[in-house]
Amino acid sequence: MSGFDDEIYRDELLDHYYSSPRRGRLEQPDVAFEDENPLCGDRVRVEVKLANGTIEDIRFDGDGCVISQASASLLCEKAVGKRVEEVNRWGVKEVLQFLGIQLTPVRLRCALLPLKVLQVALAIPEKKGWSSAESPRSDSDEPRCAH
Amino acid sequence: MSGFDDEIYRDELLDHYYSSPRRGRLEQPDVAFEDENPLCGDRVRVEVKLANGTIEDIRFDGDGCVISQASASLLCEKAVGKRVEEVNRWGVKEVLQFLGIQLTPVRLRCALLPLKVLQVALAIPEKKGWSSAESPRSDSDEPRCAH
Amino acid sequence: MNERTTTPVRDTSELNQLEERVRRLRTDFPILAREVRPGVPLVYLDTAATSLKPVRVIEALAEHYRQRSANVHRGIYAIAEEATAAYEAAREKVARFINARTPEEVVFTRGTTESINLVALSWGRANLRAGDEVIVSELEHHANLVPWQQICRQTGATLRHLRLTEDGELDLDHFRQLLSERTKMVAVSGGSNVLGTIPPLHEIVRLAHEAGALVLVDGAQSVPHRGCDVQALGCDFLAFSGHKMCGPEGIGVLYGRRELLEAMPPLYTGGEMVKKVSLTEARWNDVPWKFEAGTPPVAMAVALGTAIDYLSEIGFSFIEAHEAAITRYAYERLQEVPGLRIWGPPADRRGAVVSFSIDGLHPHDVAQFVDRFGVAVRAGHHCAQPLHELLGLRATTRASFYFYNLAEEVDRLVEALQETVRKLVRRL
Amino acid sequence: MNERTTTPVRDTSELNQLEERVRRLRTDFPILAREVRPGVPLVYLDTAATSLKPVRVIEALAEHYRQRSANVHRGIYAIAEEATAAYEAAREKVARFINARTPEEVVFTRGTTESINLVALSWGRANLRAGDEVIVSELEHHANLVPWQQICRQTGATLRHLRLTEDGELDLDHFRQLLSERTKMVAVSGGSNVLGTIPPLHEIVRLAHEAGALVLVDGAQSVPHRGCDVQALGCDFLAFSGHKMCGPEGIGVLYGRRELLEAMPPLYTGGEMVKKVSLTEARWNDVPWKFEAGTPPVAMAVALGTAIDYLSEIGFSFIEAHEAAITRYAYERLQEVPGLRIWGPPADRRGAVVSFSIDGLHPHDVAQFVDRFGVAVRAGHHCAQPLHELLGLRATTRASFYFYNLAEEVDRLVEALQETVRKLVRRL
Ligand SMILES: Cc1ncc(COP(=O)(O)O)c(C=O)c1O
Ligand SMILES: Cc1ncc(COP(=O)(O)O)c(C=O)c1O
Repeated sequence: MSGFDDEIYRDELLDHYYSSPRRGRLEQPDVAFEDENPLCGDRVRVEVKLANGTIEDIRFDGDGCVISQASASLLCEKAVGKRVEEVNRWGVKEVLQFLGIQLTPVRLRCALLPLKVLQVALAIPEKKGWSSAESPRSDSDEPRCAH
Repeated sequence: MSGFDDEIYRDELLDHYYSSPRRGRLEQPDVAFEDENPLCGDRVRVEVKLANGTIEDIRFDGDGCVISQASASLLCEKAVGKRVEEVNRWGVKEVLQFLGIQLTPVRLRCALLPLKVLQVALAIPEKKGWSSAESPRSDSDEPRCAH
Repeated sequence: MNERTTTPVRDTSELNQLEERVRRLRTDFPILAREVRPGVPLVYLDTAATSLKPVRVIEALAEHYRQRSANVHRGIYAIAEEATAAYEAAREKVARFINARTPEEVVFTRGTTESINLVALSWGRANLRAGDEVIVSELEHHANLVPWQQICRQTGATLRHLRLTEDGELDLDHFRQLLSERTKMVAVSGGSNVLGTIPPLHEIVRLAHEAGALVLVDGAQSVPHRGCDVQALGCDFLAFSGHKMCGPEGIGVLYGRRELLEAMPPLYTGGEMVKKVSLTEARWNDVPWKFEAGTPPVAMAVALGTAIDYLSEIGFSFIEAHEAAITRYAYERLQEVPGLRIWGPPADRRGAVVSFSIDGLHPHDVAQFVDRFGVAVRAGHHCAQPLHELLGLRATTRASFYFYNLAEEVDRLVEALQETVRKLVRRL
Repeated sequence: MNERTTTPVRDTSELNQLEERVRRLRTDFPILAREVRPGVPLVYLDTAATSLKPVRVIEALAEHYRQRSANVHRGIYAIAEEATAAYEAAREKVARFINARTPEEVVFTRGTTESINLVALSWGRANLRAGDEVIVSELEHHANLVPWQQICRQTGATLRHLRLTEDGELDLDHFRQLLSERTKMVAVSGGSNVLGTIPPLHEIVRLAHEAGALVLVDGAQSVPHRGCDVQALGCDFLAFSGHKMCGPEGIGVLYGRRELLEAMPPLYTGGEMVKKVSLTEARWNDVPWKFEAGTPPVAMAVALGTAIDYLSEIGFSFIEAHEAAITRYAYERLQEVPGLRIWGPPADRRGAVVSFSIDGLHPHDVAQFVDRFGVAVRAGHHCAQPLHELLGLRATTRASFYFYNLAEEVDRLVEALQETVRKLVRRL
């Protein structure tokens, strides 16, 4: 067995996958967003409570592979208490740092989904949780090719 | 220099190309047809006088490469006096035999054009010389994509 | 839909007999000498996505460019004549392989997807009207579904969905109900890339023709494994890809009955597909060239011809016998994995494809974990989302086989899956 | 149109200097070691139809199938990840090569013809209306003419033809007259495959954009010889083919500005180009994948990447200098052939293409006769029938050059033509 991706399934990540303290819903989130990785069906929803531009509380829900769900759990852990501007600057580097592993491009998509969902959530007006189905899309001008 | 196609431009074929006794028009052809090889612009017209199912007289006209024009000239020479059914049975074998050479597929198209034109001419009602422009075509159902 | 859980008695003597030849054939595939990572050989179980390439095919491709790299159709010099002859000889080989009446019934495309789109966009736009119906089955690959959705939307025709039975087979009773004088096209897969289902094509063609409908067969998963005699079958169109049958990517085939192809307008226009062009209009070339605008993938067509020679030498009787045996073996052994469910028909009524799910595991994690053991399987919806919705799943893990797979590779898969379950599944 | 008959003083010292490198580069091309027939080496003067392939590109193709034959995008196992990475790395290479803003602006197609058809059929159908105008020049290849004829016919838009000057260059005064607020698209070649004309693209883009029109550049004959910086040029679409620039067949590029690509509906539908599919509808993937339905030609894209590396190492400054020198040499020496006329601009204002006619000889016979000497030139209308009509010709003979051609090959062409005239022309 090679050491290539030994760490991917190390216990810490499996803990986050099987029993994340951040999994669940908020009573009254200020913003929320949900999207999925259509290629594999990973689905993540993020709900956020904001206070003065800071993430006061945050929860995720969804289903998918270990990478996507552990990434969501770790992201929530790191994001709570942070300012919105800071979270908006996070990218591939930060996500891989949280996970503590290297990923090939295909799996990177799984890992990045939660961050993408969170950043969209933070960009939308408060108290108006969009699901991806209602969000404006430009990727089709065939009127009936909706979500 | 290889012997591959040495004979193609031998004197006999050049004679047919430069000064065929069969080049010209008939006074009152019974049938006539004209077509071209669109890939290269070889053009051949054949006019025929018939008598009791026999080719009584025949002329060709057109322009193009040595192969197409020599083939037309030789075809006319061989066809005169023959019965229509016989000429209708001719194919690649006969044309190559008349020319006395071997040809690769691309040049074969040049060589076969005159036979194709003659056989269409023989298939159309007498006294009604069609040009290809007027002939019925199935190769386009775009109405404006005419000849 | 039923998952299978019975475990019949295992008899591998037939498979063992066949494997002597499989071992010899494996030496034709350079990639099988490769280690995925140091010390980990490749166990390739993803032929349904794309097949491995034998050295003869790779060499045919390379040799074409070493010896007769030239554009086709118009060249009069030696290497161009050779390239043209090689390209058209490949077409003749394909025609003989599928028993088309003439090589003119064989259009070269990029692959199955382009072949089906060509029919949907060209034949469909010219022939479908509001009130007409197109039937596709519920197990179709997106390539044989989305183009029909689109053309039905554009023409006002209605897309009807042929239901599956509990076993994942086509429901012929439902088919009979769906068929009517409104049915203009039945587009159906020759083999499911997920369930392994092998639809009864002869019966489908017979019923469709009785109703006056045409039949397009998506042969992407059937032609590589069982071939196709288009005259015996009587289908109107057949689409398949080179890359799933030992050929390169970038080449595929659309077979169509000549009258149908002749009546279809071209889709792409440009060089080679015209007879005559003026500034304002164009007249089309004859079939099949009418559909082959621009420089075609000559080397890829030639290499597909080589792949057809290679498969013909092996023979479909061997390929089918071996696939049946290894599929049965895999089907049985996989059930040793705790929580594993196989989807689709029973082992003796399916192609060389086994898709499964494992309780508590996401297919992505399964595929990634078994990759540590060099085992290449696919995870996802395999471009058949509606089918997965029907199964109530977002994704499955799929193992698929070809004549170069060994029983011991199935063993490696099963061991890797068992290890995956041991390491990843936490019983709560 | 003017034919050229002046014979300026010949200076070959610059060419001689460059040829040292050419001789070294020639060893990269296996086919140049080939004899057309025993004792007759190949003199390849048909790069405008397709270029020869260096061993590195041939090997890249073969090595891909030896090492990582796997389908892209969805595979989680090692070789599929490698194939996906290699495919997307090729896209990044193309993006850097043409200086696109992002790799997402690069769509892989089969070639120039498919690229242009994609724009005409997708952008055209969505954007052209009766009253709108599309401008093409009179020298366009059928690939950049017929698709526009078709889409104008289908949408009711009008196709306008930009005239040529006596020298075979684009008439910019006429262009200014044609341009208006009705002009929606200007589709123009970056280099004529017949006359060698090099249109003033910067000026054309500037004028077109001032009028509010988009510009599509048919780069089939320009990108392989001079590259293209799409940001510096500012064109909206660029189409080119791998096989004319040392790459394999079956792969080409459509560059499009991102906003334009995003607004365009896909043409082919099926796997890979969708985000989500149900039985009744589908949602499209992001660009560029939206336009890449089905299994793409992965190995061919990778090999195109290798070809780009190869050309970049040689450098366009060398390629341009050498082509200018050998084209000038050919232009001058050809005039020694009795009755030969060259069509198009003077030697110092043309690409590496020289088309000519010889009094009393049909181009077919010319090409066939010089083939005896191993000389590969093309005869025909070179997929530019309207241009030939304009010239009052049915066909021409064409010699075209690349960085691997030598002055002595031009000499062989001239000798072969002289022999052709001696043997075939009968002065009446
Ligand atoms: C100017 C021009 N445009 C378009 C094409 C078509 O390219 P392809 O056949 O690779 O699609 C060619 C090549 O024949 C060409 O010379
Ligand atoms: C059943 C089926 N149809 C169509 C396709 C599409 O083939 P391609 O991607 O070669 O166009 C595939 C392969 O993925 C398939 O399995």
